[in-house]
Amino acid sequence: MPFIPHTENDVQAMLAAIGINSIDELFDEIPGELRIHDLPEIPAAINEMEITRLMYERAARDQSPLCFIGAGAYEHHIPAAVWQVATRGEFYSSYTPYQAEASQGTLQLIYEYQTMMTGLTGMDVSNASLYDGASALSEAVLMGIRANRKSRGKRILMPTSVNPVYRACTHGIVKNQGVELIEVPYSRDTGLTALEALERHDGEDIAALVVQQPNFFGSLEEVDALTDWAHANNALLIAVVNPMALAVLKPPGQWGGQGADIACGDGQPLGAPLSSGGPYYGFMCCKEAHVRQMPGRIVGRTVDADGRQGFVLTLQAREQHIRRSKATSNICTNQGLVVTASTIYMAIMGPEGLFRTAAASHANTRTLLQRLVSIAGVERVFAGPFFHEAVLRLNRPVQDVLAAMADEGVLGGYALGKDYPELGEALLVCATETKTEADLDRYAAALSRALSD
Amino acid sequence: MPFIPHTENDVQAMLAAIGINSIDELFDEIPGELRIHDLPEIPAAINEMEITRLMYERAARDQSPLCFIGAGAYEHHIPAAVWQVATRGEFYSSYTPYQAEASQGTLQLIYEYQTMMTGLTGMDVSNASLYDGASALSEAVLMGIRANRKSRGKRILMPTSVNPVYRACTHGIVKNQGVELIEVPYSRDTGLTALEALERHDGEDIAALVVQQPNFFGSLEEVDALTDWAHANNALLIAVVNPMALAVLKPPGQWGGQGADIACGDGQPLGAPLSSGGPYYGFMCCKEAHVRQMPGRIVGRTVDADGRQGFVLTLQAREQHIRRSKATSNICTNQGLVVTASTIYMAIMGPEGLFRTAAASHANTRTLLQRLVSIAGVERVFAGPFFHEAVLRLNRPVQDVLAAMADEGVLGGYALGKDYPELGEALLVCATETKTEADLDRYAAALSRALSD
Amino acid sequence: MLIFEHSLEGRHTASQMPTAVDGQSAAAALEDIPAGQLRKSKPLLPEVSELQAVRHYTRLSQRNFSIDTEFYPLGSCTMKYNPRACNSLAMLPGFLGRHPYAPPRFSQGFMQILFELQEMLKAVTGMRGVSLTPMAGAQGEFAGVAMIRAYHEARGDNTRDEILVPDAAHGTNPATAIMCGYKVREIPTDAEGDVDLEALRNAVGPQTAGIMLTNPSTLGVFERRIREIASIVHQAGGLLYYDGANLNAILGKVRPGDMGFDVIHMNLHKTFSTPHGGGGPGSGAVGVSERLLPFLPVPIVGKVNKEDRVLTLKDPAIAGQAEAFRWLDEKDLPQSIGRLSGFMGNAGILLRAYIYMRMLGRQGMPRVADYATLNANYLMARLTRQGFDAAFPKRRATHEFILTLKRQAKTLGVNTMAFAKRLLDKGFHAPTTYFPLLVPECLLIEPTETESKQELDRFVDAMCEVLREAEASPELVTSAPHSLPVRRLDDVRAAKDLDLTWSAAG
Amino acid sequence: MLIFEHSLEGRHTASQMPTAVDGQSAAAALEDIPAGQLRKSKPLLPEVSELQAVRHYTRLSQRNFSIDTEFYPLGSCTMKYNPRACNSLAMLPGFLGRHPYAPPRFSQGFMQILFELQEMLKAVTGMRGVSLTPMAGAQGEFAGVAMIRAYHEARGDNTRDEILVPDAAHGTNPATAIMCGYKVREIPTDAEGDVDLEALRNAVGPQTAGIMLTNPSTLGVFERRIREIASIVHQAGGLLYYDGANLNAILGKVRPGDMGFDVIHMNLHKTFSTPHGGGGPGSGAVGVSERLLPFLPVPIVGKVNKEDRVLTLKDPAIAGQAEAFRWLDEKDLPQSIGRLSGFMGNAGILLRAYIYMRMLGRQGMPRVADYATLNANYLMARLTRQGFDAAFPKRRATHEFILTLKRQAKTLGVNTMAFAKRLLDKGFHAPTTYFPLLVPECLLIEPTETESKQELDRFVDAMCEVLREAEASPELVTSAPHSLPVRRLDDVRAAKDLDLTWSAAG
Ligand SMILES: Cc1ncc(COP(=O)(O)O)c(C=O)c1O
Ligand SMILES: Cc1ncc(COP(=O)(O)O)c(C=O)c1O
Repeated sequence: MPFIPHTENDVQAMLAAIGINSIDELFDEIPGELRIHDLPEIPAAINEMEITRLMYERAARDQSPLCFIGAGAYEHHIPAAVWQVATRGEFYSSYTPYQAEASQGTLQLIYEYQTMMTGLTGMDVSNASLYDGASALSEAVLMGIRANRKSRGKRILMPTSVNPVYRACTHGIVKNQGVELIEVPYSRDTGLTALEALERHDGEDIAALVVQQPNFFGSLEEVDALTDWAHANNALLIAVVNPMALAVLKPPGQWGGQGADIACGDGQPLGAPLSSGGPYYGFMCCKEAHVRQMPGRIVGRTVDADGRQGFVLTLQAREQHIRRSKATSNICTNQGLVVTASTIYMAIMGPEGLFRTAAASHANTRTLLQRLVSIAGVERVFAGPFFHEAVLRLNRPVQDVLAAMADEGVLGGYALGKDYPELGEALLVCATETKTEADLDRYAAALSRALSD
Repeated sequence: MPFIPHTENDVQAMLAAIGINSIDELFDEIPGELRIHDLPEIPAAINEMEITRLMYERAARDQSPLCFIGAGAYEHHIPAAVWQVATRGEFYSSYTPYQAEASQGTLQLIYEYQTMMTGLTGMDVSNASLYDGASALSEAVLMGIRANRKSRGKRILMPTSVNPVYRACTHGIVKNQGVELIEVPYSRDTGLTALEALERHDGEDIAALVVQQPNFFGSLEEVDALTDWAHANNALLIAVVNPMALAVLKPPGQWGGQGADIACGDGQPLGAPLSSGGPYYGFMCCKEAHVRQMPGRIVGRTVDADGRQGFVLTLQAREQHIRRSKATSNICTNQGLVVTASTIYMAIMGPEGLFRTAAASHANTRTLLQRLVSIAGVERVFAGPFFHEAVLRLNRPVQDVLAAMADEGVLGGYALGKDYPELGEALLVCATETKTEADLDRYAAALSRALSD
Repeated sequence: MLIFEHSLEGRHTASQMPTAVDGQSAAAALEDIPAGQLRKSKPLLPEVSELQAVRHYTRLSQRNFSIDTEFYPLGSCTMKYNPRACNSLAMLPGFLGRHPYAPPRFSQGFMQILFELQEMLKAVTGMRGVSLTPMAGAQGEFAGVAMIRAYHEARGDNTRDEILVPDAAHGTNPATAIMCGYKVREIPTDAEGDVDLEALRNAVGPQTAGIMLTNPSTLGVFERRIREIASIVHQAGGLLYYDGANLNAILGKVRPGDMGFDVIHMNLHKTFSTPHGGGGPGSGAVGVSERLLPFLPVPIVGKVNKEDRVLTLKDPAIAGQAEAFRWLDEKDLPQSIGRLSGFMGNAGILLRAYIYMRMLGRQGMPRVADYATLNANYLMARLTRQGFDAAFPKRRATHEFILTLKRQAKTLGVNTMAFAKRLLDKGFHAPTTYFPLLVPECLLIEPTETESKQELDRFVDAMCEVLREAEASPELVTSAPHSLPVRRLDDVRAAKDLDLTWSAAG
Repeated sequence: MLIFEHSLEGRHTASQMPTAVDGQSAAAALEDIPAGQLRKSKPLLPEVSELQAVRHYTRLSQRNFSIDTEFYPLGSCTMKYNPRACNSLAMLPGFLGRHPYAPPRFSQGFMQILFELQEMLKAVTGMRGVSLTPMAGAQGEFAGVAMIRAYHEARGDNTRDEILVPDAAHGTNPATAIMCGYKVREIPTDAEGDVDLEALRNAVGPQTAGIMLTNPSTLGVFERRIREIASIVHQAGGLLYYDGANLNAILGKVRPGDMGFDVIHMNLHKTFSTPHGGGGPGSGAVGVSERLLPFLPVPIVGKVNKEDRVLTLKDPAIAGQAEAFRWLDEKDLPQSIGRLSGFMGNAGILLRAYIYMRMLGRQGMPRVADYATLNANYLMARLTRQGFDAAFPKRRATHEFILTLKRQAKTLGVNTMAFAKRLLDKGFHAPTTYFPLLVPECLLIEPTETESKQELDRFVDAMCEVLREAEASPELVTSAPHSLPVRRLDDVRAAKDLDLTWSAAG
């Protein structure tokens, strides 16, 4: 019996202690007509040896193409130590640290994590994670509405340069509470949120303005102006940021005159493998004044009976297990293990490692772009500064080109046609620090061939 | 600087504390003419990201052929838990447990290992490992000479059915001490050590007789008779055994009337991956009377100052660090981590798991043999019982056949021609429990094609 | 020590620095970015060597209790063995390296796994469709209630604004209802732990969007009149939501679909043994009955034939088809409640659940329920015999059960919290305390099927020891723990003098 | 508890049982084996669940000190950081699955690594040839001395029957000489820690096969007159053996080959940071000068051209050649001392050493020596200033140095053993104690280059604390340890009442 340690003797002794004759009697409170006695659709058990072989085969079937897709998930080198330490049994198989004295490992780690995230974002406080970047944005929007005492409505300005899946996800989550997401268009020249478009909302009751930096096109928004506009209009500023980018870019806490009010995003670039989209984690930081509106676990430092430093979950009165229907969110389980890995990642990489990783990724993308625009039929779509990702326009259908490149084992980027048909045959491209000169050459050669076929 | 944590400030402070101006001064006792200042042949450093990619490429280059080679190294399924637990930092990065109180983890584990190995072999005591099976046999031979009070010479009977590399290795190691290895031929019918040949040595001064079970051909020696012959002739009996086989075969401790005196072998089948030949580990067990002649670490149970159970390295007066030139062996570092993994492997598999693994391996090999001998040009070489490995004779040159099978990604076995030219085109074949019906079919089909080409 | 206290200006791990750009040219690499966009000072991150980081976090890990080191009978959390193979196989390079937007030709192996997982989850729950995208139980709940809402709205039934929730429900249930824009009405529990049917009948009406139920409930008993509840709610036009946190108790025994539920979430990180990881990640896959199929969150893995027609398992043609899998999205399910995450959910966790389910297999599923229930009932029998009070002594325990220490708290002055802390000293993680809220001074105990009788017996011994200590020297218990890295921590101070991040100043 | 105490008759881990054969037919699977050959009763192995095994060994592991958890300044053992990437990359499935007898076409990736490793080791040691097959330092020593013997024998020089070994030598040196059939003659050390040259001159003669030296010696000092020693021994017709345990101290600074050594072994598990694994495995690769090349143990990886001619790195043609690697064996090296292992040595350890060396690279090698030496000298300076006595106060420390507690043992009654045990209480692994034997009450301290100044400072603090305790309350120190899982263990009883295996009887 897989994973069941009972011997026949054990079972007999246990039944006797309970005072019954068979295990089946334990289910006698279940109405008989509801009971089932087989699960014919479930395949018979296979052992670890067999599932091992099966999983190797399935993993191998998907090969390992050379990947230049970013679009919200970025391939970075992860030191081997990160996941070897994170998957130690004591981290891997423990629960949410409710019993603080028996969970100091996880609790201290989260406290350190919170410190690192506030360091990166320039914000005051951080929670212990949400599910992912997209759902973190929905929580940020709901939090922004709660936190903005000056706004009575539920109107949020949402630029179209924000990741379209994040927008869709946020819409799906917040619409049930009557929140309105108002689109703000981007400039077709620069790819940036148009200040003019924003000014159309001057003086309106807006709970918050969302700004993604770098935005979905990789372009760098004019965050200072946007933030100041928001504050001038009594709106909060919600920053959606790539935490790796923050190793080089101005942190949200320093945007404009007062800084962003909430910063969130996806922690994936900090130590989580691509892994088909998850598990990653959503992070969220805010100004101290808003901490009681923040969803998710928060760890605080305190002392024990002897005055020694120790760590506990704190401000639990925000959470569903205490406040139930009045909680800031329904979140319970978060993405703890990925946060564990990410904390170890940040500790190993340090400020210098993150800085160089971000810089190398940016340099690689820029080098790639330079090579590609020299190919006939390839041009950059947006002028202006970007970070480690940018949009190209091709003179052939993007899907055909990507298919041809895939034949050579190269994933050429993310096709923007579905979400931004107005951009024509547009392709979002990213080359992180994992790419070598030879990789960039391989991309350029594959693209040339695909376009000249 | 890879792996060096010093900052420039640290270095300055440390130099000041030492009272020097540069690190280079620390080397001023080395004669100047001996100093070198560059290592031009060493390639420049690469980072972890680069070595990772390089190692993936090299590993992939060697593919993963379907392997039916045994010949001393056997492919068995290893539960994932085994190496995940064994490579925990506390096991992986600790030294030999000299400081017992700070090494109870490793020490208790070895005590458990010793118990398991005596359980498998039916012997009284076990050491904590030697390097591998081949070198363990050399140590056993030297030990046998020391332990046999009735023999004054250094003559060892070494059947040719013993693994030829083990014999060569033993010869190389013991010859310097004037030990003579006397060959005992095998029967061409059965592949077994010929009792008649042995009887030619009746009454001679023989320190020990070596018996491998199953022998190199996979055949089962008549261990009872051989053991009794040895004891009747005042020789010790050194058993070389596959520990996995001992889950089903009579343990050396029960061979003949009195049992083997020393049992050794390679622990690889118990949880060590094939891994190109190592690290494996050599195990050695013996009768209690001989324990002071045993080489290698031994762990004993004792009590601490409060009377609590604890574990220590014991009988160290046998070892080089205490006895120096009078030690039983020069061994110091052994194969600790593999023993750790192996102990966890045995604990997870238990007696039932080992029994079924051994039985399944045997059944698979037998099934394979049945299929193969129905192919024209294939026959079994030896009659009589075997365990999970056996010899086939082909009607074509073995090397050609193996090369043709390799073209199909199948490693067909171990060619015996180099070591046993008298057997003709002979091939040693093994199919462990890792092989499926489909795998056996694939082998049979590849062999048919290779022979009919 | 905190990792920051190991930090030293200018230290870094050289072997982890990327290639292309060295210290100097990193600045050059950024020259095209306007200075105003750049960070001025380096972020507060630790500057330590790799060894320092490894040592620090290895040591920290040792300050945790975990399944791998202790019995962890935390009720409602199903802390069963997390097989190590699930971890290593889910972390094969091929899986880790796959970009979520990799095209189908580089994804068939992965997608086949997800498809089979969907089918297996349908089979064990008796539902008609499954979406794997919710990233934890609470998000599954959100998806479920959002589907209930979408269903009513699609029918133009816009008056329903209330979700019913038993008072014993987990906090995520009412919180979820609110997130979906509903009001919450609590339904009381009767003396035997079942939903108070009278109260339910009085509560339902045209305002009822649905009810959220856990069965077995969080009280550790099976809701016997579930069919009646279903018909009361259905007749009022509401739908039934099943909180699957307790699925472990009934796996292969009874299916939510057969009980009459319209929508359920599963906690794969409980029932299907993906790790809790010190707080997550989990997976809250949702299943639905026929009528909610159109509303499932996307993406879902579909099996298609050559003409790209989506096949279902019931499709007689499917067996003969060359297998091909593709994502079903908003185009395929135009009424979908949409997306809940940036990509497709916690893929790596789904792989682990798949591996575990394949190793359990058809025969293994009901055994989970058998032995989880046997262990709970055995513990309940032994502990009540030793003088502990069960909350529902006349009921069968399911996979978990409740003790109440009300009597001890009163007579000895030792409350549940103190009792729990003292258990830590004995090397056992404490059961869930003070949940569900309606049973005073309660311990919710869930041993799971992967613990042996011997471990349970040791736990009983420890419980009895603490009880004797509480009688003989209560201050020993109330001041526990004594043998952990820290003694009792001051929660009040933590919430009052907020200290949420470290700073060099201290 | 012992794992056997968790065991219960008839329990097994079902998910690990092989497929083909179930319980019943396992017996049938063996029907062709005569009953007399079969085992009658099952072996004493634990019968536990996978969770029980994982929990037991995870908890056991926590009872170890290790580099990953503590500073571990164990002299002569080079307990530096073992990079985690070395482990994970050496354990890639492609490497783990390769059978040692896989044909060359399935081995080029692996063999290229070994070839490059051989070349790198030649370069850092200044030797002409390298064999990777010895499985630890002691086996490397054996190989080395066996080559010396083979060399003399090949020249018909059969009178040489003595190996010289300084009195400070590691125990493996004399033990090895004996294993090779030699007699051992000890050479004394002078007051400054160098070999007593006078004594050496008197000792050499036609009976001298060679000398085994460690340089830096085990006394933590560099043997300054090494060239003189070399010429004395060479002139007597003996060869020089270099024990490479201390190579860390001189990496990229000075090479054994240049010092005049004929043969050396390296401890890859020290200098090149493969893990010690609680006792092993290691690798004792050997290097030789020109004259010993023919005697190297096999197998060795050779690079061959199309005609299967073995190329060397010096070969001008090599660059242009399509790379192909094959094993060189007894056929290629007919004078080889032969094989030392069943296959080719500890392959997985060699992979780790290769990975580490590539990450160090040309620039990283001398830095190892720089910082290992800096750390040792810093510790020596600080500790002597705090009142500890260095054994060789006038000498530079190399990568390690010796303190002697002779004075403290006499005046305070606190010996080195007690001192060491008390250090464990402070969270530091003890330095090597009572080795080398000729320095009374000694501590051999080797910090390694991967420890930070901050860690060293904490160690100094701990040493001073223990010293103060030894002065103020010596019994606190002599009865240490106090805070570990066990207190001082009774070695004498262990050796007297031998208890080497568990049995149910107890
Ligand atoms: C009964 C019950 N419902 C819902 C949940 C929420 O699940 P999750 O933590 O995965 O969001 C839990 C988990 O604690 C639970 O116990
Ligand atoms: C100086 C010296 N020589 C030789 C050895 C033996 O090396 P190994 O333990 O690898 O056999 C050691 C290891 O302890 C040593 O310190």
